[in-house]
Amino acid sequence: MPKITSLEELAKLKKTVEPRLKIRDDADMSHFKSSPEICIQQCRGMGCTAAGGDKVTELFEELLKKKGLESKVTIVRTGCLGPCEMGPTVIVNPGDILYVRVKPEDVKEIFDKHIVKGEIVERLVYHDPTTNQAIPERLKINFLADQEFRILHNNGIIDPWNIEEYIARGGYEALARALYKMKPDDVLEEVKKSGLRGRGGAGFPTATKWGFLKSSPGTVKYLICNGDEGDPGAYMNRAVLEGNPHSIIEGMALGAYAVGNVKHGFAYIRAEYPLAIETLSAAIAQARDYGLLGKNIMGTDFEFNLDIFPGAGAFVCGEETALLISIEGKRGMPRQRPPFPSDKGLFGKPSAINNVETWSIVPRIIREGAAWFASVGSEKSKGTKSFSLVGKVNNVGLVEVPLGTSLGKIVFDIGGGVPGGKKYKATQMGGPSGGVIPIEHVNVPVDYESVTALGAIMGSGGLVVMDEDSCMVDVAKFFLQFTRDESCGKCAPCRAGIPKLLALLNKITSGQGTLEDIDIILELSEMIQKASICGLGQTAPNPAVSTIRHFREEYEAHIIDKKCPAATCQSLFKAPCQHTCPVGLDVPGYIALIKSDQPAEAYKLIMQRLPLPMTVGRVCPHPCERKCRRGQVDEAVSIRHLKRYASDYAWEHGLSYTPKVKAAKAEKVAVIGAGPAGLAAAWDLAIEGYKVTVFEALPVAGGMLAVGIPEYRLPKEILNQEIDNIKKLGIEIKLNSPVRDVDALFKEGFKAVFVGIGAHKGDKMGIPGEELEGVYDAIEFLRNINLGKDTKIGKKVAVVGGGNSAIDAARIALRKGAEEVHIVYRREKADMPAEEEEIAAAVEEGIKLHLLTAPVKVIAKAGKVAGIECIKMALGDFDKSGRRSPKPIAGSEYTIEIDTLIEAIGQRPDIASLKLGDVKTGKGGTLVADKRTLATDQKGVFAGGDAFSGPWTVIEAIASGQRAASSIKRFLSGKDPAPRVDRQDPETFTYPNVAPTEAETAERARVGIAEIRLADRKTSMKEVVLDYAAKEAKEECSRCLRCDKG
Amino acid sequence: MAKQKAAPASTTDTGRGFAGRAFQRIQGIIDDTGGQAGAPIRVLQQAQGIVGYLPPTVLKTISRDLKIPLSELYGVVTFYSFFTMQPKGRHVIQVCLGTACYVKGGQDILNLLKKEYGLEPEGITPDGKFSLETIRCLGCCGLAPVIAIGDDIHRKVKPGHIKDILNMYH
Amino acid sequence: MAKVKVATVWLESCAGCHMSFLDVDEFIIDLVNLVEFRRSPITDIKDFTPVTVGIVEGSVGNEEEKEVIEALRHNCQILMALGDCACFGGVCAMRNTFNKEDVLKRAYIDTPSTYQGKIPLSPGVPALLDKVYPANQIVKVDCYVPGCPPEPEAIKYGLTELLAGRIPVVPSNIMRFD
Amino acid sequence: MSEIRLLINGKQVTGQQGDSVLDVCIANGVDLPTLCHYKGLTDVGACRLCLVEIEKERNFVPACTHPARDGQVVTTSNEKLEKYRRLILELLFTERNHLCAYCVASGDCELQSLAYKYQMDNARYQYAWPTQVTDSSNPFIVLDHNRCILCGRCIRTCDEITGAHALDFGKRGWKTNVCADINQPLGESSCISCGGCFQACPTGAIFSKASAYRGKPEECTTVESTCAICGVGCEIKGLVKNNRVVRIDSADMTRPRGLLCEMGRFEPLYDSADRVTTPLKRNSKGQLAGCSYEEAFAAIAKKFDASDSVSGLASGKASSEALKAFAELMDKIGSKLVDTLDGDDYRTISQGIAKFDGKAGLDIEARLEDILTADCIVVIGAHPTKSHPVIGSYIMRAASKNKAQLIVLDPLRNPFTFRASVWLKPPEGKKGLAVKALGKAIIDHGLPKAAGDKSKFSADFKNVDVKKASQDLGIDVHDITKAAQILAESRNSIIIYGSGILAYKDADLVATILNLAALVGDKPRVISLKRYGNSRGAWELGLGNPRAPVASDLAKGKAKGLYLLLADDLTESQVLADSLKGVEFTVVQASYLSPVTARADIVLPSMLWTESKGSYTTIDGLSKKTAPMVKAHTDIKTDADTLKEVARCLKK
Repeated sequence: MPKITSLEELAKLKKTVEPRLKIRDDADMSHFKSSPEICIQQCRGMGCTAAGGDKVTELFEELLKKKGLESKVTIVRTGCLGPCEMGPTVIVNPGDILYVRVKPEDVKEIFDKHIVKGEIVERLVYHDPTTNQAIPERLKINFLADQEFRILHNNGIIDPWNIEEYIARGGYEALARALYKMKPDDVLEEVKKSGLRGRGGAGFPTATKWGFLKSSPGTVKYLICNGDEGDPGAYMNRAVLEGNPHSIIEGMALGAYAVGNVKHGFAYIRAEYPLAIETLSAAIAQARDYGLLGKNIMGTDFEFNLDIFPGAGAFVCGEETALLISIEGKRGMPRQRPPFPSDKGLFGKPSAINNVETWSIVPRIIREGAAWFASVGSEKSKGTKSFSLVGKVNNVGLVEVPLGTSLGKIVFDIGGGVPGGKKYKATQMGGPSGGVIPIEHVNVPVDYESVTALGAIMGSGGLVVMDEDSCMVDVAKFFLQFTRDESCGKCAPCRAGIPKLLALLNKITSGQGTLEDIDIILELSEMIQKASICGLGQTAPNPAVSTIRHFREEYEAHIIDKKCPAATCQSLFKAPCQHTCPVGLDVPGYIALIKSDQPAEAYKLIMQRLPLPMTVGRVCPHPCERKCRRGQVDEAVSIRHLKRYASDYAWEHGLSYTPKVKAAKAEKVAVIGAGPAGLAAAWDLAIEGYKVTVFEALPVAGGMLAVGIPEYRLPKEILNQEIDNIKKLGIEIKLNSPVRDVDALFKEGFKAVFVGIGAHKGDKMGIPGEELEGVYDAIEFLRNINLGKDTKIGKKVAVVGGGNSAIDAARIALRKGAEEVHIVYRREKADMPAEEEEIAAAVEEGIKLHLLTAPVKVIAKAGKVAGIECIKMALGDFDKSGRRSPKPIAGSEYTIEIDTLIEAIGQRPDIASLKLGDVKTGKGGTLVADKRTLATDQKGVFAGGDAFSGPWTVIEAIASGQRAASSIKRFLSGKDPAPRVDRQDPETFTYPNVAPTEAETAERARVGIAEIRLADRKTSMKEVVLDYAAKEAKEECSRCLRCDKG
Repeated sequence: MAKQKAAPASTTDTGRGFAGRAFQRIQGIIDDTGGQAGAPIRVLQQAQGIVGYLPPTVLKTISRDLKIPLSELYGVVTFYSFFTMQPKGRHVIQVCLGTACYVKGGQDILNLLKKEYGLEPEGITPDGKFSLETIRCLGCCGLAPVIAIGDDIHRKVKPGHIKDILNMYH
Repeated sequence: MAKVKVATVWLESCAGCHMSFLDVDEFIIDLVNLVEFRRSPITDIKDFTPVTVGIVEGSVGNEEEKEVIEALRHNCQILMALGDCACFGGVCAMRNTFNKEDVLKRAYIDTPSTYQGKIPLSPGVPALLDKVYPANQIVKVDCYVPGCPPEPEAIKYGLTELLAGRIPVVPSNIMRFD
Repeated sequence: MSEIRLLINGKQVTGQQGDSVLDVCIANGVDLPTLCHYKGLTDVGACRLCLVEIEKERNFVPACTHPARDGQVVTTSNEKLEKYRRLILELLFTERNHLCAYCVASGDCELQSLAYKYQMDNARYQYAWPTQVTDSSNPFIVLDHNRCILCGRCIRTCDEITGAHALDFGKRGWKTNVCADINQPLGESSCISCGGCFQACPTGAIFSKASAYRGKPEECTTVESTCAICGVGCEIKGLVKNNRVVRIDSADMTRPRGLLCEMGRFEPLYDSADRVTTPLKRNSKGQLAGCSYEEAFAAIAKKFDASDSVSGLASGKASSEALKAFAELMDKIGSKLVDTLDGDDYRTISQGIAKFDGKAGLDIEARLEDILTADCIVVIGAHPTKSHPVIGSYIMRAASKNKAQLIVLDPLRNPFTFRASVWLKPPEGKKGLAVKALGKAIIDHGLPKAAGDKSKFSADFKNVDVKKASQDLGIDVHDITKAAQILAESRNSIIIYGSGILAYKDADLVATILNLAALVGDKPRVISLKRYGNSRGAWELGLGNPRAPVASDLAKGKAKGLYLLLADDLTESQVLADSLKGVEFTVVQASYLSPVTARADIVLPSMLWTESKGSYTTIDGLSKKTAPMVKAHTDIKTDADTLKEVARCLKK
């Protein structure tokens, strides 16, 4: 190959190659059939190669040969496209059709159908995870459509092993122009004007760095490319190295030209990237052959040489002084600055280090101008940045977006949100030196300053998405473990301090921590940050500091409650289901007992902690099932239903369980409200020997269970049976006995009072027409129905709201004769607080959902409800709960004709007629009490259930009743209140250690749960969900992985 | 630049002839890289590529010929995770514990290998067939959790798959 | 003025700190007028009553010692760690570089003078903790007088400060670890 | 050097351009805690205790590595800094097993002193209790990793002061440890036991076996003296408690004669052999038995007065004072047969020098300090790491720090061959030819022009054919030319030779070496290694110039009487003892009982150099004085006094 020695020769070469590449940009599928050539572009990035990309290429080549299409169809192996999780990827042009996860056996189909016949193989193209719609065109995929390719613009298009293809896309033009038409200072000035900041982490202005080097005395200077990308979860640099290596060479040559006196550069690339090293080596060799590296570049007297230095695996070598020392062949231990590398760097000579991404964008800045570069990005952070989006996110992969793009956009629009219906929790940014950005800041623009303000750092661009199953203390531990192992060990704060931080975190996750430990962590962290030599130590505590900053509650849960909310910290629990259960039911225990034919024993085991198993077995939202390990294999074990099975079995067989009551105590305790919280508190206190009286305002006991939940979900007979059993402990339940004054109870001789009055008052929407006849609030509506009161219901009903009450009200309306039932909800379905099964059942029964719709006003006709005017909503920015807040779309109003409107938008405690003494009320009219002890400001008064928490779940209400009972017990025995940690079971159970067999662990769905016929539902209040048969129950039990046994 | 091998070569052939040739090749590398930047690291990398690991004899040779004190060389070898002074199994299982793999269950795989195969990180099975390493991010986060065995990368590995995967290697 | 109530315990230690305590010489006479010892190894009172100052000598190496220090902490307002064992772990902590099983085996089986030894398993013998801990790893400690044993001067200083209502920090010139 | 002015803690102070902030603080008496800083070693900024706040600096910076600049405003202490320092101390204490109550360094520990200073009365962090080993494989030094704070002072001392670089950090991060060679036990490593690491260690991580628990510095008296063992003349500081040397430190490791080696640092702490505690006299049963000085003197006088053939033989280990008295005694006896044990070496060297320039003065030899500044060092037939370890260290340092080129000419491997640019391995007996070939090659390569007329020196090499010589020697001709090139191009070379050359007793060879040196330097820089601490002193007193070598007299059985001044010399005592077979009457004045004293008729006690005041002349001719660190345990006379008394008792 003759060397390129002038601008003209470069342009000529470009011209000859350009047409060859044209086809690769032709996104018009209609050209396909008429096109004289076809191009197959296959990713040869590490991800796709690992997924078997080589085999796919080979097969394509074979088929081409066989069919003699070699002259028409070309195969190009390109750099990483981004969607690594979908590898191996294949693009077919014209048309820009993207095939994902192409297995060798799929090749023939693509070939026969697409290449030969021009038909898209829909089966193999990308399918939207939510709509499941096929999206064949590459740039129509959300993941790719929302990106801006500037650094990665050659990835997926050119063959990185072919310098001519790079030149065809404008490569080396910038260098040519610089050498022939620009003075070194012009190049520097252009970079300065662009506002380019180092992409390696700290964001130091690149031109300034070069300026320092330029002004440093000396005639031997070095430029270094930092490709020691070592952050776990980050692989942006690898994509550039493997996909666009010449951009780095050209960028460094430009840098060398701008700085002057630089004849030599080094690319430090981690040895874990063999393909990157190979690719760049090949590129260097080619550039040398073409006269673009070495002496007399492009015929000028400019000289620049580039060598690869393969790193030997030390994260700390990403730190610039360590990197330099490492190139010198020594232990890569950072040294104190000054002297700065720009004064004394590699081999004692002035040097400058930039990261791969920084170097690779320089040519485009020179070619297309500073203004082009700065046209995107935020005020202080210009240009685009690549990120590797990994973790609990649907679209894992490489992402390039303008700086300043909101995190939410990256995670949800590009990343497609969190898989498996889990809740998004936080994003860890900047790897082990970074921090977490919690859900409430999901709107943050991703640029250097904003991210730093939240205690994270941009780093090199790793974004690790975490969901509800990620424990933040554990995450901090993970990163600290990493930095502990990667610390070079030179300076005392980092070397000795990080293990201590880790030890403190371990102490916390094993339940031994104290609240002071948090302060010690913060104090120690500050010292390590301020006193360490290098960036590694200075940032190593960030994960701990930032998780404490944003998730202190989670730390406190570990320390005070000995609970890991994410059920990750193994040493705190036996099994995640039990740990997640608010009352701590021994789930593996009762499942083992059912499996071994002892359902009655299982029932007894459940009764140790739960006095309402049949009820809870029907209506619990089963948080346990979300954490079930089986869910990681296929589907969670049907824990709730098994509980129902065991307790129904006991009932059907006339078995009941009454625990032994301790010796009677003198003190009397009053419980206000016979709901789940009150009943649970009464049960626990009665077992302790206290005399308990329950005051209930309504004519029935059970609270919301009795008047809020419809018969078809929880038959009254079941509930009453359980309440009767509770009464067996000698608890007196006074019905129709509203309490007016808490103090009066003390005067009556009660020594402690538990207030569990629930939240029985519905919230109003605040729109015109709410006062009309035919408008109900859901709570009132359900109560009236449950109490058998005559409630008029029209033919066309609308329910506003998305919670369980809304669904219940809608389904009741249907059963009470409504012909048409609408649910109006202002957000998306996924945002509905109601349980998924309930929503599904409602839809199945024919209820119509109006999503992203908000009511505007009630339309009246003759003083009665005649319709409801709604407005369509569009999703805007993310709110603090991480959901997009809906915004009305002007002019999208429409009316639904109705005659009955049920509002189900919220509920609050009804305290109008209750004198509470010193007990304070807070947000939503709830009673204020200590979160853990449930003690209110008035001595002896404790609060729990929905009255304290606002509307929540039955199992949480029961748990709060139990917590309050524990506090009351302490209070009555003269002790300070203390948080309740799981109590001991009064009876010990031995249950067989039935480890699952290999067959049992094999993937299989949960045993289906039978329901009554759809036709029967609309006409009766019969319980919809049916019980397991014994065989089914046992089979379902066999799916339990027994993770409690280690 | 010579092609870098991610996984070191097999070391079963440690006969005299092999060792002799290996030393000759190392000598050649030393001569090639003698005066260059970072010579010790380059030489160590290539020596490990040849021998599979860096036994004391190799270190002593390099120390002598590059005129680097033995202790300094040992310091370099033990500083970088790429180098090992322990022989490797015929197949090296590398479990990625990068963030993505960790959050997706890389640790479970490691635990299983510990429990079922008695393999500790840096350990080797008694028959010398497998040795285990934990590694930093391989950069295949999209396929997490991954394990690499030799040049093969196994993607989205679940603990239940391990047995089948290992059975592929003899 | 009512006398300040003081309780002292010794845990895993050699009693040297209590001995050093006696080396404060005539200060002990002043002290007797100011404080009332509610519990100490010398008084032979076994149970705890609430006191103002608790003084602990020795480290925490078994379940019983853990209970004792927790009870002392519960019953005192200010807890002082006296001596290296209580402050840092001291000589007792030498066993921490070995694992518990080896320590027991060495002590009860392997010593040359032992004939057919066995490791005591009776519930009456308090079980060893996995490690020996200084007091502040088990309970909150308010002030420290280190030394093996502490200088009588330092003990005197610590007590004087406490009696004056201040939390003492032993000054450099009388601080010693050995 | 220009002066700079800084404001430290509000006080105007001055320093020199090039100083670190810490240097300025130390010079101005500003107290700053340090653990990894050690005088004379490169600063690394690892312990972070000397962090200071400097105006306009973004972060706190370590004073030790931060350059002092004019106008800097420095704060060495504020609430944050003090807090960080205490936290770091707590971390260091809890990182490993630091418990002073059972640490050898308690009372002599910088970590402990700082803990006191910062009132560290507890550690909030749990001790990590790592299982660290204690390496006691070295005969003199124990390396206890339990007490190590990884400050790296030992490593830097080993590298920068001693030049051995036997120690370095191994592993990384929290697993870092100080390792010798390939993490070998110290005793099996290339450690030369110079003890510099022990002196530099701030804690009890490295300690001397013989010093442990023998006394803390505060309980000792310190005596400044000179080591008299090998003739380098290292300045030492002896710590003495209860009339026992418990520890020997270098007075100042940054000074050239402050290095110390295994011999100087540890030998005096051990009892080498049984001492001669009183005069001994062979009794009627033929056994040596204690007697008074008078009896001994009388017996000597009786024999020597009667003999006309008394020889005198002195060891170069004796002080100049003793040697002078010995010469006077022999004068009085009238013996011309007086020699030193290494008299042959002297005659070879001095005759060689005479052949080179006509004069016989040792003054032509270079100074030891010249090694440190040399850019090329040639070691011929010498093993200074064994015989004169400190000189070995000089060479190592010059090679590693100044990148001095090292040329070794020796058939045997020695520690330098490892760092040598060229190692010429002539077969034993052909070193001379090798030297000549080297000289010829230099001439062939072309002599440095600036050096003037070298024809006088080059004559010696004229007749050598380098190619043929290389074949004879079995040395690759390229090696010879490479060595020649290095030497010819050096500006500051030095040649060191020793026993490997002197054993030939070939004065011509010595002259050739001098000629070689003269070829490449404006003046020949050569050092010969002498066997004893005061060899040169003895020779300069004329003790090396007998009419005939005494040894041959002894061998021929000519000597009827012999006075042997052995002092504390234990070298080759069996060989020497055997050579005494034919002597009728032998007086041995020695410190230790040995095969030699067993052969003697009269034994007179001799003091050790650590017990007496004395003058010694170093290899390169400096006069150094020792000071008594301890008193001899029994009431014995100094060597000079003993000799003078003997002279007085003689009637001759």
